[in-house]
Amino acid sequence: MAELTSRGSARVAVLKPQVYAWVQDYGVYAAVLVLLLFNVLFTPHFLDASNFRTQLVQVTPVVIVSLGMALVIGTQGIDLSVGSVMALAAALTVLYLGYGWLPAVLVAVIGGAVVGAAGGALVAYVGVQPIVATLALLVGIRGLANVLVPQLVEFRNPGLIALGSSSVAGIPVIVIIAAALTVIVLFVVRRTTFGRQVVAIGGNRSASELSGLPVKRVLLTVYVISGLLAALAGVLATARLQASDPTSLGLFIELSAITAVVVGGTPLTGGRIRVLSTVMGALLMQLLSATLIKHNLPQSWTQMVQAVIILAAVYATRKRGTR
Amino acid sequence: MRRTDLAEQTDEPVLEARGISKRFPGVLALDGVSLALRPGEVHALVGENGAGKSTLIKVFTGVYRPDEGRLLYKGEPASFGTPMEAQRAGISTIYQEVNLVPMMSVARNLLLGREPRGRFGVIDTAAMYEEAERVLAGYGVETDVRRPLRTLGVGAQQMVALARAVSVDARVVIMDEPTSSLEPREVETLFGVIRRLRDSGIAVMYVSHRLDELYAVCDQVTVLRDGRLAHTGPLAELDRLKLISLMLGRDLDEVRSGGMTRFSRDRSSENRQGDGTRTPVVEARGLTRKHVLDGVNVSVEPGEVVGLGGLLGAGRTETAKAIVGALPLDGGQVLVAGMPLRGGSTAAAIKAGVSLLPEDRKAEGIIPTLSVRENIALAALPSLGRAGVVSEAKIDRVVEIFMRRLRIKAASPHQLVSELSGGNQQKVLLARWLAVRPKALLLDEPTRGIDVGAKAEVQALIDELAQEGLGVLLISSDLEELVEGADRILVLREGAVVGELSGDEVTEEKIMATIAEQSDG
Amino acid sequence: EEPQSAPAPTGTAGRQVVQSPTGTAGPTCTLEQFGGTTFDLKTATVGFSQSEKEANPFRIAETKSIKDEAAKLGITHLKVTNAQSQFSKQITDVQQLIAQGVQLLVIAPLNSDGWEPVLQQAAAKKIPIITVDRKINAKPCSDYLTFIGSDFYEQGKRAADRMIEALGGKGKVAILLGAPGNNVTTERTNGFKDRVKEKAPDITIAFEQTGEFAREKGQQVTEQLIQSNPDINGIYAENDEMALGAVTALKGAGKEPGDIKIVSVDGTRSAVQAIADGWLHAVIESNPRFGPLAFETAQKFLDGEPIPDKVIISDRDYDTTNAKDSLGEAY
Amino acid sequence: MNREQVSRLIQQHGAVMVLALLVVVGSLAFDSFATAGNAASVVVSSSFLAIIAIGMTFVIISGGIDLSVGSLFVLGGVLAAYGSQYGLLVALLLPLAVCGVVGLLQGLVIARTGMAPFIVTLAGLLGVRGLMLAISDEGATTYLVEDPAFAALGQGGILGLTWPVYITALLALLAMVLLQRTGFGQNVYAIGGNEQAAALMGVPVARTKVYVYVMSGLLAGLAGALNAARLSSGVTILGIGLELDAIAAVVIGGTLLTGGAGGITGSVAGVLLLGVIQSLINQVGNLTSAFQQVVSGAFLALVVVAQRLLSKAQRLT
Ligand SMILES: Nc1ncnc2c1ncn2[C@@H]1O[C@H](COP(=O)(O)OP(=O)(O)OP(=O)(O)O)[C@@H](O)[C@H]1O
Ligand SMILES: Nc1ncnc2c1ncn2[C@@H]1O[C@H](COP(=O)(O)OP(=O)(O)OP(=O)(O)O)[C@@H](O)[C@H]1O
Ligand SMILES: [Mg+2]
Ligand SMILES: [Mg+2]
Repeated sequence: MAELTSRGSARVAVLKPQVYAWVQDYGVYAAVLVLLLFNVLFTPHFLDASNFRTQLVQVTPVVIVSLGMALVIGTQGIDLSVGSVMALAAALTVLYLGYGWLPAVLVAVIGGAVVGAAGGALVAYVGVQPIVATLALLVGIRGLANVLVPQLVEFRNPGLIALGSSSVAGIPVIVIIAAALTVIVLFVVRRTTFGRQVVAIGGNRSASELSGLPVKRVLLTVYVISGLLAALAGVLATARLQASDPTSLGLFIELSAITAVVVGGTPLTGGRIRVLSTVMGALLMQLLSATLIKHNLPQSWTQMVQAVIILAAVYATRKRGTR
Repeated sequence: MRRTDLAEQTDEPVLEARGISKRFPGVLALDGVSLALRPGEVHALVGENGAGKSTLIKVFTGVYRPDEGRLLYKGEPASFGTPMEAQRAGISTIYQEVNLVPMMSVARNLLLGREPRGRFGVIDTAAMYEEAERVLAGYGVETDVRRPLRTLGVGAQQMVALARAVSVDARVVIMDEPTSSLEPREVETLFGVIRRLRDSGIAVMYVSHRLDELYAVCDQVTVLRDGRLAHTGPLAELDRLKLISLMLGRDLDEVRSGGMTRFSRDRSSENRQGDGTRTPVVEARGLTRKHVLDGVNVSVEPGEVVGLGGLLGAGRTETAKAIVGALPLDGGQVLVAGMPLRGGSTAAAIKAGVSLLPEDRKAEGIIPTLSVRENIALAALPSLGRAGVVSEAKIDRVVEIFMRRLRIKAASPHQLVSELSGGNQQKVLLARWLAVRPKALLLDEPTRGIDVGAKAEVQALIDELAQEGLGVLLISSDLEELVEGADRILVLREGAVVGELSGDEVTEEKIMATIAEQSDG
Repeated sequence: EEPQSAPAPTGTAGRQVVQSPTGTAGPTCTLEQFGGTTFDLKTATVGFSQSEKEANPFRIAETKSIKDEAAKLGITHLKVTNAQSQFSKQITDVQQLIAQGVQLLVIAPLNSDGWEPVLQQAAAKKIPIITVDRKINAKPCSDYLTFIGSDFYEQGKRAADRMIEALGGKGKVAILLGAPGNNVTTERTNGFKDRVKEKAPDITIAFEQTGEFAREKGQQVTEQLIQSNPDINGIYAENDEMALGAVTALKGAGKEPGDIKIVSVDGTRSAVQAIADGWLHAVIESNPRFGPLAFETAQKFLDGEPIPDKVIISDRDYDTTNAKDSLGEAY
Repeated sequence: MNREQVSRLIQQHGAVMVLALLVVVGSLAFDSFATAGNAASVVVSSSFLAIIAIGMTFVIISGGIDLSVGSLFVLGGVLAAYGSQYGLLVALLLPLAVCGVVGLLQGLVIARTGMAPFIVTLAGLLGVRGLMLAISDEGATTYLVEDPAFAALGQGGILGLTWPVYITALLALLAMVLLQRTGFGQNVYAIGGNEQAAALMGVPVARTKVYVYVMSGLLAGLAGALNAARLSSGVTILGIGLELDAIAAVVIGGTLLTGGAGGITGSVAGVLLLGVIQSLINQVGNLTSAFQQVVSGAFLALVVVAQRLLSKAQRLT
C-alpha cells in the first residue's frame, strides 16, 4: 500500500520534470501561439495576409540586431551600441547614396563593422567591461551619426526604396534577408568551430584560454558581427522609411534586442546561444506591442502589460536549480 | 557543556540517513542509502567516482532535498532547507570543490558571518585580521590575510576552507576530499585537527580516494557503489584489498592481480631515461616572475616523465602555467623541440604540442554550460573539421574513444559536464588534452579526486603515453604517485629548483629530505 | 544633395508675427518693475538653453535663428547649451550658464514645470529670462520676464477645424500623439479633442497612440492602425514627422493621396511639400524663428519700455491653396 | 604595502585620480570652470544621481543590476509632489513606501525564481513608468509641491550647497560603513563574488538580495522625492536613461559588473566625473548637440580606458 503510493508519486515526479524541461525549451514558442490565438479571437482583421506582412516587416530590424546580440551575450557580454550603429548606418547610407545604393550600403555596413571592432577591441584587448565600452559607443556614435547627417533626409533612390518596399512571391525582401541571416547565424552557432568557441568563452573564459582558444580574436569578431548586423538593420530600416533619420532610428533597440534574446532562453550569463528562440522572442515582443496598439491601450497600460508578459515568459523559460 | 553531554551517549547516532534516494534526470544518484554517524567517530565514506558520495553529503546539508527517505539529526527528524540551516544546527561542511569567495580577502573568507565586532556592532577590521592570522597560523598557512583569496594556490585555499569549517562550533564536520590538493605536511596538520575533533566528541565524516589516509584516521567506513550502500562497519575489519573490491564490486582475486598503482616504470631501462643527449620536447630556461618564480629550469625529453615536487605554494603550478604561456613572465624562455615559443600565448604552446591540464578544474578546466562531448572536443576543434565547419562525425568518434578509454561515467555524451561527479569531470579534462595529441603534457594534479580504480587507469595511461614518446611533466601532491610515476624529480622551493633526483634517488624519503634540507638552510 | 534639405532662405520670409500687435492685452513689465539694471546687449554675455538636439527642422531653425540674430546684432558672448531632451540636464545647463555670468537668458524649456531652482538663482542675480516656444509655469515679470511663442492648445483647436472641414463633420479619426508627458502633446491633444467635441460630435476619435514625434514610429503605428481599422477617415498627427511617417505607411499599403485626410502641426518644408503632393490635407504652423523677436523684446525691455507678459505669435495654416507658394517660407 | 594592495588602491581610486586630473585641466582651460557657482551646480545636480548610484553599487557588487531606477526616480518624484499636499511626512514616506515595495517585489522575484536581474528590472523599468503614466493621466498632470517645508528640503541649504548634497554625503558615509563594516556588507560581497559558495558558507543569499533591491528602490525613490522638492513639482518626463548613467558611474568607479568587488567612493567619483564632463562641454559653449554627444562618448571611453590601464599596469586582472 505504502509502496504503491510512493511509486505513483514517483511517476508523477518523473513526468513533471519533462513538462518543465519542455516549457523551458519551447516556452517562447508556446507564448507566441497563445498571443496569436488571442488575436485571432479578439483582433479584427488579424488573419489578413497583409497583417502578417506588417508584423514581419516591423520586426525585421529587431530580429537582425538580436542575432548579433545573441552572439555577444553568448560570450557573457552585452552590446548597447547597436541602436547608434543603426543610426550611423542610416547616415552613411544617405551620404554615399550619390555613388549608387549598393556602394552606399556597403560603406554603411563597413562603418558598423568598424564600430563593432572598436567596441570589441575595448572589451577583448583593453579589458573594459562590455556594458561601459558599448555605452560610450552608444553615446558617441549617435552623436557622430548626427554630425554627419544633422537632420532627417529623404531620398528618392529607386534601388534603395525597392530594397525596403518590394516583395518576392508576396514576401517582403527585407523579411527574406532577415530569414537568410537567421539561417546563417544558426549555422555559425551550431556547425562552426567559431560558434563553439563563442559559447565556450562565455561558459568559462579562463578555461577557454588554457585550452588554446583564440579568446581575444573571437571576442573581437563577435562584436564586429554585432556591429555589422546592426548596420544592416539600420540600412533596411532606412530603406523602409525612405528617409535617413539618425536622430531617432534605433533608439532603445538594444533593450528590445536583449529582451528578445533573454525571452528566447539565452542566459545573460553566457555559455549558451539559442538562435531560433531569439527570433521567436523578437516575434513575441512584436506581436505583443502590435496587440496593444491595435487594441488602442494607453501608453501606461502598454508598458505595464509588457512588463508582465516579459516576466511571465522569462519565468517559464528560466533555468531551475536541482533540489 | 553540551559537548560533554554528547560524549557520554556516544552510541546514539548524531546524524542518520534512512533509505535516502535522490534522482537526477537520467541518473539515480542515491538509491535507498542508510548511514549512521556517531559522536566521536571518524567515518569514512568511500566509493568510485560518481558513486554518490558528494550527493549524499549535499542531502545531509540541505543542498539537495531527498526524493525519498528521512534524515535524523540528534535523534529527531530533520530536513534542512539550506546549507545555512544545517550550519546553524551544527553541521559544518567542506565541499569537494573549494567553495569560498575568490575576490574577498583571506580574512573575510575565513571569518565571514562571525567577524569580530567593535563599537556600534561594526566590524573591527584590525581585530579581524589579527584573528585570521592567528587561526591560519595554526594550520601552517602564513600569508597576508588582506590579499584576495584567489591569489593563493588551491592548496592554501583548501586550508582556509578547512580552518573556516572547523572553527565553527560544530557537532558534525563533513569533509569531502579535503586532502586532494594538500601535500603530506598539510595532510598531517589536517589529521591532527581531525583527531582533536574526534576526541572532543564531534562526529567527522571523511571522504577520500586515498586509502592510506582512511586507515590512518578513520574508525568506521561506509562504501557506496552506484548509489547503493555496499557496506558499512568498522574499518579495521577490512583490509585494503577487501575495501577496494567492495568499492569496485569486483572479486578479491581480480583486484589483487591488478596491484596498487598501475605505474610500471622501469627506471633502469636506458631508452626511457633522460640522458641529456636527445632534444627535449619542452625546455624551460630561467623562468622568472617577481615573488613567484626564480629562474626555474625544466626540461622534458620525449618519453620521459618528469615529476615536480615541493611544498604548497612552492611554485609548481606557476611553473607549469608559465611554460604554456598562461602566466606573464619577467624573464625566461620556453623551447619546444628546440624552437623558441612565442611567450604569453597558450594557443601557440598548444599548437607547438604542449598542453596543460590545470589544477583548478572548476575555475580553469570545465566549461560548465557545455556537454561532456563539447568539453572533450573543445581544444581539438580546429582539427575536427574543415574550413572552420566542424564535423560532427569526427567529434563523435573522438568522444566515443575517450569516454570508453577513460571510462567516463555520464548518462550520455550530451549530459552537461557540470552534472558529472568530480572525478569524472577530471577525466573529461584529460580526454580534452589527449584529443589534441600533444607532444608534451603538463599534468597538474591529474589524479586529484579520482577513485582508486580510475587512478590506476590514469596512471597506466600516463605510462602508456610516455612509452609512445610523449613527454610528461607530472605535478602531484601524492608522493607515492610521484615516486612511482616519474623518471626524474625536480624539487621546488620558493619558486626555485633546489634539487634534482634521478635513478635510485627517486624515493619519498629523498624528496622529503631535499625539501627539509633546504628549509633548514 | 537632396532638394528637401536645402538651407532655409534667409531674409524676412517666415519671420514671426506677433498675434495681437499691441501686445498689451495683459499686464506689462518694465525694467523698473522687474528690478534689474540696464546693460549693453552687444557686450553682454547671453545664454541660450536649447532643450532638444538640433536634429529636427524645428530645433535646427530655432537655434539657428537665435544664433543668426545674435550675430547680426553683434552679440559676441552667446553661450549655447543643449539638454539633449533630458530635463535634469537642462536645469543644470542653465545653472551653469548663470555661474558663467550670463546677463540675459533665453530658454527653450523642455517642460513647463520644475524651474524653481533656476528661477531662484536667476531672480537673486536679477537676470531676465525670456522663454521661447514653451511656457514656464511661474510668475512673469518676477520669476521670469516673458514668454514668446505659440499657443499649443490653439494649434490643436485649429487642427481640429481643418479636420472637421476635411471630413465634412463626421467620420473616424486617429491621433498620432507626441511623446507622453510632454506639455506640447497634452495641449495639442486637448485643443483638438475639445474642439471636435464642441463642433463636430459626429466625429469619433477611434484611436490614439504615441508616435513619439518620430517619423519611423509614426509609420509603424499607422501601419498597425490601417490594418486593424481600415475604415479610418482622418489622421491628426501632432507633428509633421509623424504625419510624414503616416504617409509612407499609407503609400506602402497602396492608398492614394487623399484617401485618408491627414492634418498635422509644425510647417516643415517636407510637410508643406506633402500638401502640394496631395498627401496632407493641412498643416498648422508652429514658427520656430524666435531670434529676432526675442532680442527685440530684450532690447525694448532694457530700454525701459513695457513688455507684455506673453507675446503670442500668430501662426499660419498651410493647405492646398497656399502650399506651393509658401514652400520657400517653410522651415 | 604590497603589490596587490597598491593595485587595489589604484583600481578603487582610479576614478578619483581621473576626476582630479579633469578638474585641473578644466580649471586651466576655462576661467569660469573653477568658480564656486559652477562647482556648486555640478555638485548639486550630481547629488541625485549619486544617491541612485549608491544603491546601484550595492546591487552591482551583489552580482545584480537594477534597470528600474530611472523609472523609480520619476515615480518617486511624482508621488512626492502628489503627497506634498498632505504635508512633509507624506511627501517623503509615500514615494519611499511605493518605491521600496517595488524594490521588494523585484528582489523577491530575483531571489526566489532565479530569473536574471537584468530582465526582472527591465520589466520593472517598463512597469513602473507605466504606473507613473497611469497616475499622472498619461504624463499630462504635473503635481506641484504644496508643502513649503518639503520644498525647502530640496531648495534650502547652507554654505552654497543645498540639503540634498548633505543628505547624499551622509548616505554615502552610511553606505560605506554598511558595506565594509557590517555582516550585511560582507554578505553582499560574498554573493557577488561566488553565489554558490556564499550559500554553502551559510550566507542568507535570498534575503541579502532582497535587501539590496529594496535599498536600491528606496534610494531611487528618495532621489526622486528630493528632486521633486528641488523642482517644486513632480515632473513626468525625467529619468529616461538614468539607469545607464548610474551603471556607468558605478563601473567607472571601479566596481566590477560581474560582482564581488567595488566600493562607494568610486561610484561617487564616477558620478562627479560624468557631471564634470558635462560641465566642461558646457564651458565650450558653442558645440552643436551632435558634437556634444561625440565628445562625451569619447570622454567616457577615454576615462574607462585610462582607469583600466591604471589597474592593468599593476597586473591586476
Ligand atoms: N546536479 C546534477 N545533475 C545531474 N546529475 C548529477 C548532479 N549531481 C550529481 N549527479 C550525478 O549523480 C551521480 C553521483 O555523483 P556524486 O557527485 O555524488 O559522486 P561522488 O561519489 O561524489 O563522485 P566523486 O568521487 O567523483 O566526487 C553521478 O552519476 C553524477 O553524474
Ligand atoms: N601555505 C601558503 N601560505 C601562503 N601562501 C601560499 C601558500 N600556498 C600557496 N601560496 C601562494 O600561492 C601561490 C601559488 O602557488 P602555486 O599554486 O604555484 O604552488 P604549488 O606548488 O602548485 O602549490 P599547490 O599545491 O597549492 O598547487 C604562491 O605564489 C604562494 O604565494
Ligand atoms: Mg564527489
Ligand atoms: Mg599547484
